[in-house]
Amino acid sequence: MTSPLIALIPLLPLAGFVVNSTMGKRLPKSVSGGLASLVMLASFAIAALTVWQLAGLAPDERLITQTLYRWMSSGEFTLDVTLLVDPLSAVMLLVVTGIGSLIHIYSTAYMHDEVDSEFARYFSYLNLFAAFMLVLVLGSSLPVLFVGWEGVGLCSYLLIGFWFKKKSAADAGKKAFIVNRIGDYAFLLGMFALFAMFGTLEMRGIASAVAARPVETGFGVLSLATLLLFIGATGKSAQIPLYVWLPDAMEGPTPVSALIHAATMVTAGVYMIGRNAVLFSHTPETMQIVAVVGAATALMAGSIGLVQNDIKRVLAYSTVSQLGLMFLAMGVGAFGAGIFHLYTHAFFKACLFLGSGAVIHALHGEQDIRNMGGLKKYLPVTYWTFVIGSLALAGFPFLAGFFSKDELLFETFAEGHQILWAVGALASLLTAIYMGRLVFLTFHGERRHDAPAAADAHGGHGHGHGAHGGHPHDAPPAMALVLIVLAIGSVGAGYVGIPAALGGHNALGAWLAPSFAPPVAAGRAVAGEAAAEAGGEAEAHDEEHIALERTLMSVSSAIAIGGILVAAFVWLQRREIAANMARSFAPLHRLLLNKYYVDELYEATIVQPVQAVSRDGLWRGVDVGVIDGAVNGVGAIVNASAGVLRRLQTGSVRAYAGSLFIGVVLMLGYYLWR
Amino acid sequence: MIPLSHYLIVSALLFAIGTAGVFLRKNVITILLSIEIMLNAVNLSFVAFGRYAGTVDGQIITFFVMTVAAAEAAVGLALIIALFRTRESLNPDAFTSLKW
Amino acid sequence: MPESVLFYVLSGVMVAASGLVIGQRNPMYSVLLLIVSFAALAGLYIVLDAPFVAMAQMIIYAGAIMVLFLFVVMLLNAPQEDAAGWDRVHPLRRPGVARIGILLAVVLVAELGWALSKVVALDSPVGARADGAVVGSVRELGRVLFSEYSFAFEATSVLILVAMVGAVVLARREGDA
Amino acid sequence: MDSQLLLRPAVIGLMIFIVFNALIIASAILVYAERKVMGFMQQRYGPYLVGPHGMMQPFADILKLLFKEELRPKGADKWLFTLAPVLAIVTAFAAFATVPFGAETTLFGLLDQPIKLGVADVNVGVLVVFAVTSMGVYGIVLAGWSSNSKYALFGGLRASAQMISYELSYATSIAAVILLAGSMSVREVVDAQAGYWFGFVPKWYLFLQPIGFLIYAIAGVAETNRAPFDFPEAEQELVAGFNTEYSSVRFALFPQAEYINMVTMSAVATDLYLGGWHFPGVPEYLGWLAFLAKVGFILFVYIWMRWTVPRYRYDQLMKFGWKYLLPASVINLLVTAALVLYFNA
Repeated sequence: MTSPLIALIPLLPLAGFVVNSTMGKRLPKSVSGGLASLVMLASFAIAALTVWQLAGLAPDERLITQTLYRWMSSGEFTLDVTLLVDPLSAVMLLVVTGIGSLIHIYSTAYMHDEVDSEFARYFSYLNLFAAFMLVLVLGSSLPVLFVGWEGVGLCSYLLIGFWFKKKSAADAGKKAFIVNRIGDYAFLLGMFALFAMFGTLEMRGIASAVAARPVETGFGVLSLATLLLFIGATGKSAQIPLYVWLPDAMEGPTPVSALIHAATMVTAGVYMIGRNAVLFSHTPETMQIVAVVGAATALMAGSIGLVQNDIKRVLAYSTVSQLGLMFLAMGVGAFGAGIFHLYTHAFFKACLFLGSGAVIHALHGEQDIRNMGGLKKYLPVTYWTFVIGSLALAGFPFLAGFFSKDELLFETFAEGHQILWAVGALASLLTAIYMGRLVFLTFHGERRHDAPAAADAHGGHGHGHGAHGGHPHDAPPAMALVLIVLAIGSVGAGYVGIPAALGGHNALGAWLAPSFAPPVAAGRAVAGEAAAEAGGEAEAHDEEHIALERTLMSVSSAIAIGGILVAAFVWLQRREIAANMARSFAPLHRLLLNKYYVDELYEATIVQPVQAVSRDGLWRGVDVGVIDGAVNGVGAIVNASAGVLRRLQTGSVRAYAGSLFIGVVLMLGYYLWR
Repeated sequence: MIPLSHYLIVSALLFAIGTAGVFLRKNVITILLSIEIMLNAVNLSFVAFGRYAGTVDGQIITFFVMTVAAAEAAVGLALIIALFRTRESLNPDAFTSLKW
Repeated sequence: MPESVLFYVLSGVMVAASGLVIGQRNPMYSVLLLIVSFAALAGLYIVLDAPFVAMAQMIIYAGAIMVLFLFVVMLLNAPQEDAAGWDRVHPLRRPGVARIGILLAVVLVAELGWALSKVVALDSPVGARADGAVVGSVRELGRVLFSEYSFAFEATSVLILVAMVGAVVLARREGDA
Repeated sequence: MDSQLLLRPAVIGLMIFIVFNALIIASAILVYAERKVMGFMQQRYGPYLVGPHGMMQPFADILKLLFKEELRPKGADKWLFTLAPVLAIVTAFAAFATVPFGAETTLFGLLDQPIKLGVADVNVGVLVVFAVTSMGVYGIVLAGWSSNSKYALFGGLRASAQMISYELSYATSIAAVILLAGSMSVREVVDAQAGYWFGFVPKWYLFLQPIGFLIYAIAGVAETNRAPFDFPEAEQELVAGFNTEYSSVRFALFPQAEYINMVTMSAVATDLYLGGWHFPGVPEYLGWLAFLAKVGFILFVYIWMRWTVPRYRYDQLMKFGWKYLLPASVINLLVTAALVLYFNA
């Protein structure tokens, strides 16, 4: 069916952006922020309504489209801007608009110290991001999706560099932008390849076209195309090798990190693969790569996260590793599981980031966990929400993360990738450990952080916050509210996908299944088969499956709890152990601290050569030599010739008339002569 | 009846006279007048041709020429007045401050 | 026959008057002689049975444009042409130029004559149309003018407007509104 | 029949003769009438000595002028100074050529073909009148310029500017009438005004074109340099304007030309707006009397106006001409055109 409402979902935030960016300077904070949040809530409402409509339909017709206009049409290639809501994009819609609204609300409090114009600028960017993200989610064809893809990239650049007066922030923004461009380039190539193959860029069209083909054995053109798309995804979703921008992206305002660099944008890659599930599931080679890359990223980022000291960076690396897990799931064909994890992850990771934001807010910009500790009694709300978030992330039983992660790992195992499963399990162990470390270092123990923060707090008196004197104050109501909501989400979000093993019947998986199946056009049979293959346990559950799942589940919960306990033991009881280990494994420790020297590696292998070529070759050589030379040469020639020609300008009217008439006479003579 | 060629000869003569005037006279106004003469020479040939071809187009074009002439006269004379105010002369050679 | 007599007289008058126009040193006389030549031209138009054009010639040219010239001549109190302001700095501004001008004019006449001689069937007389319709009828003129030439007509009207504004702007002294 | 062959040219010649003298006499009468009316309006007699009621006064004036010495100021332009009055009077006479003043008649059966009362009937007659009158300005301008005197020059300048300015409104108002009549021949315009609406209202364009008529009248007054637009000869400001330096016959020609122009103007007004020789209850063959009556009335209004309305200021004149009269006439023309289009289609 079609619905005229869909367009409003991205258009509302866009309107907010227009208003805030044009007249935001003159609006008071309450208005600009309120407006921004309001449009988000409104589009959330519409999204909910649409999803409700969608749910009303039979599983096979769950598809709402709206064609806005004919975008381009050249030769036999035509492309309409069509928005599409199906189970998959429905989930994403709710996540983006829902979490988005929450974070908007949170930001109104968090960014309150900015001056009005900056405040408005911030919210205009935020709205713009929402609009683009929604376009990305709703786009039914790769180009439309790509528009959103690029748009969110732009917004992330703008928001990372929001405090552009700070050099590190500006650099981080640039880094994010450039790294993303690399991925986008690959993505474009992938699009071209697909177009060359299928003559269409409508994703459903491609899907049905692919479904008609046999699964590609060996690494063929199709695999290449999907691989290129995947590279694009690694750029956007911070996977090896293009993950380097995400940790730096923490330079941006914390709510931004929460919204863009944890909950929504970075999941675009995962979403994209899910959206093209049929396509990808036809290229096992690429799937293999995806899975491996995902697993590797998960492990690597987790290990780095273990030693980081910046609260947000820890979270950033955990984000990277969680994304790695999602890609792992995608790679093994457990699309449902991947999206499921994406969805739960959005909740608790947003919750965690906002919690860290609250901490930073309370400590007036302090981000180093070594200077924290003992905040538990000052920031009860933040503390409890943060703990819940961490537990959910660590996969503590019966919290959101638990279900999704287990789902994911189980799928991996069930698809027969034991090694990958092991890696994933290790990654989640690491997760548990560093989250534990984070919590304990930040909130427990005695307060380590010293004068400056307190002084800030005193100074803070001046500008109206730091309610109770020397010690930091808890999050203001708006932030607190959001934290609590998200915490609840982190607890409950998982219950939409209770696996059969626990007597549930993975509602989410069943709901998503059609999206990963080829379009109905390609034939019910295929759809059913694909649904079975992709949506996992929509039906057909035999005993050992459940048994296996139970065992794995217990294992991973053991892992989670074990990890937390280890962390508790090390960082609460015997702090020196950590130091000892650091000393005894000094090289490893240094390696981790320096993030495997990846940045340095890139610097040496890519950045330097490129700079050298541009400076000495392109600038000194081509630009100065050729281009400027040409320009100046032209100028000089004109000058010289003018010097001669101006002699003709006698200033005598009749001289001019004379030349005119000579011309006339000659021309006439010529024509007569012929 | 008069052959067309006679009209054309007359018009040619007039045109030549106008041309010569543009060169001979050293008075902007007279030069403008000479230009008017040329225009009318052309008009004459237009009307003659039109009559010869038995269409009204010749006359129509004549109207357009007249209109243009009127515009040209208005602007030209305005220019002359402006120039005269600054240079106190009507000799085109007096207005040469833009030459090299 | 009267028509041809009329033609020769009128064209004679016209050519003579035009010649005198450029022969005068005094712009006043030039203007008046030009009016005479225009009157003769109007006569020729009538001979070509284009009475409307003739009247337009009288009203627009003789009646308005020439009055404008006259007005300007009187306003500037037309100084006799000054042979003074005549610097010999530039080669192209020697009096020789004038002779070149005459030469050009002569060449032009020659060429035009040549051109005429090349055109065929010129000696077929210009007469009324075979169907005897009056070509000059105002009605037909108007019809054609406002149907086929409507665009040109509009363009011309714009031109006139622009010229009007331009004239006002140009002739206005600095400072006065 | 050969008698006819001789008769017709003779009659035409006679008509020219009549018109010519009629105009001269008319001007004479106007001289007299003007002074009489002025006297009447100023509560005095005016001329009454020469002849009965001073009727011979004009002829006395003319005689006086004839015997005056012909002066020509030094430094005046010999040729133009002489040419100017001639030009004035000639154009004045010529202008009347295409003005018909009566219906077709056979002169009581004398001719077997009816003849049109009027010197010439051209199919663009209106334009002819207009063209010739527009030539009339040269007389005045040249007079002003050639007599080499600043007052005269000013008179000439004013005349030229004034005439250019008012010709536009003049022509535009006439154009409206031409639209209505669908012809440029004065006679056809007149015949288009024959008959009645609702049986009693004569079909005069005066009733269709009240504004047009007003504009025409005003512009006409300005064209003929009559009060309140008599700037070329504004005696209070410019001694006597363009004809300051003139004397004797040369001088006499100017006022005469002016009067004849007045007559022409009135005649044209009668033909175009007042239904020419058509008048309720007047038979065709006496139409020319009706015509005369109408012209006479208009002339009276002319004189009346001169002695009642004060003269404008020059800038006022220009402003009025360009900013009010011209737009008004253009609008009038547009409206008329629209209506004609509407009712003919």
